[in-house]
Amino acid sequence: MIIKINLLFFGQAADITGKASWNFSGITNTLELNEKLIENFPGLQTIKYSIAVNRKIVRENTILNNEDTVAILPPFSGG
Amino acid sequence: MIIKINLLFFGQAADITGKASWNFSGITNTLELNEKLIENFPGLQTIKYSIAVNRKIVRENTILNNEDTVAILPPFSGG
Amino acid sequence: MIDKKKHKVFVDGAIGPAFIADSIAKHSTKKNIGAHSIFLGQVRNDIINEKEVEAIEYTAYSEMAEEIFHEIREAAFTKYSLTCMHIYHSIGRVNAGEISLFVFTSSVHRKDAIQACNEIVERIKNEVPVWGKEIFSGETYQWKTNS
Amino acid sequence: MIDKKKHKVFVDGAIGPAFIADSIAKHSTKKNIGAHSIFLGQVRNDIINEKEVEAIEYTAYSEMAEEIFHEIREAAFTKYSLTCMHIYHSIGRVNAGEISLFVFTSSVHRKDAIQACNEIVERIKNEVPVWGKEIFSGETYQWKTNS
Repeated sequence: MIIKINLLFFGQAADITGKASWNFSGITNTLELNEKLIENFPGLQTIKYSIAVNRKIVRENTILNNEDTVAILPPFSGG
Repeated sequence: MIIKINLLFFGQAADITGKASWNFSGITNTLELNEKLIENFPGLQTIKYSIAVNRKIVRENTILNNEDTVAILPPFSGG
Repeated sequence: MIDKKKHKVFVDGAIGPAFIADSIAKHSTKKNIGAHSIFLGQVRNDIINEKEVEAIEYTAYSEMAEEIFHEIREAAFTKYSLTCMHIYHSIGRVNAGEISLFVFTSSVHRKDAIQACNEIVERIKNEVPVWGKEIFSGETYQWKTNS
Repeated sequence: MIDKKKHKVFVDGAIGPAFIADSIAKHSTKKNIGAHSIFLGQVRNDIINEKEVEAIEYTAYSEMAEEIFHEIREAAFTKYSLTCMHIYHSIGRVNAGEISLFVFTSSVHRKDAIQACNEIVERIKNEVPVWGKEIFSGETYQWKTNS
């Protein structure tokens, strides 16, 4: 089965990709996802960002499941 | 010359002495003043207080000059 | 007499002084409160490369932000003896001079309210997925970074 | 753009939420401010020996208090990078649930406002000659002690 994830881009990451959300298939973990992302949007290499899987930030490579929501989060600047 | 000082009582000290202010003569330092005060108002022994000479708290025996203002200050409880 | 009811954190646009006054006034019926600590974040008109910040436009990953606000809230109630806690954060445009963050803690003795308020502000700045876009006069912008 | 002008600290009776809102609103023209820290002291209806505190009646040694407030103010402006500082303290009767102390600091970055506010509150509690008389229902009273 080919898994499908829902990608969300915020802040500067949304500016760089030109998108707020995207569907992505054929990857199995966050490391692969990151490689694909940079392939598609080289501009992402110029910024720092964290990755959240289902609203939790993941620091290490994480297995992705079908219908997971993955968010690309540049450094926060609320308050 | 017999010096004359202006005494001020605040908070519980004013309750005990029944006065907000008093003139006092014939003493030369704060130690003497304190002895006289307790002689006149034994109830003052039941509370803690600081002594301010001309609006500065004095911790040690302090010479008094004519027309000095001396305040009897129970523990503060502002705020 | 602990008020732990959840409320919406995000509000549209600036947080007005009247809203803050109203929040304060509501606490006069809670007569066991001895201390309130309030933090307000105000948008600065920083000059960056000779251009002045006119406003900040806030966006958030709302679903995740609400979860983190909830965590911050629960942790503060566990760690400190609080009577009430309220957090409000602006979404959308907030002009320079206006308020975008309002953190309000109340307790019987002052140390709890003060320490909780400080800790909540630090956590919000570091952990909540909110982004501020600094809008310059003339429609250009840059993404804000927290210090 | 530092506002160091002195104002009267003591106000008659309780400090109302509208007064606080007005103070906050006045700072919207100071667009270099990034953070406000506010402390509010509220009168508690403590139960002491089965009697409830209805109000606190504050008296002060005003001439000395004003000197100490001035010292506290100068020390905070020296130690911290503040844009504004305001201190208000009630004199006279303040009912349980009402506010008797309002400390308000503002700065470019939050640490200065927060630390200054905390320090000012501690100094006021410890160093300013003000006394609170806790008035019980039924006209009896006792002198408050700060913890």
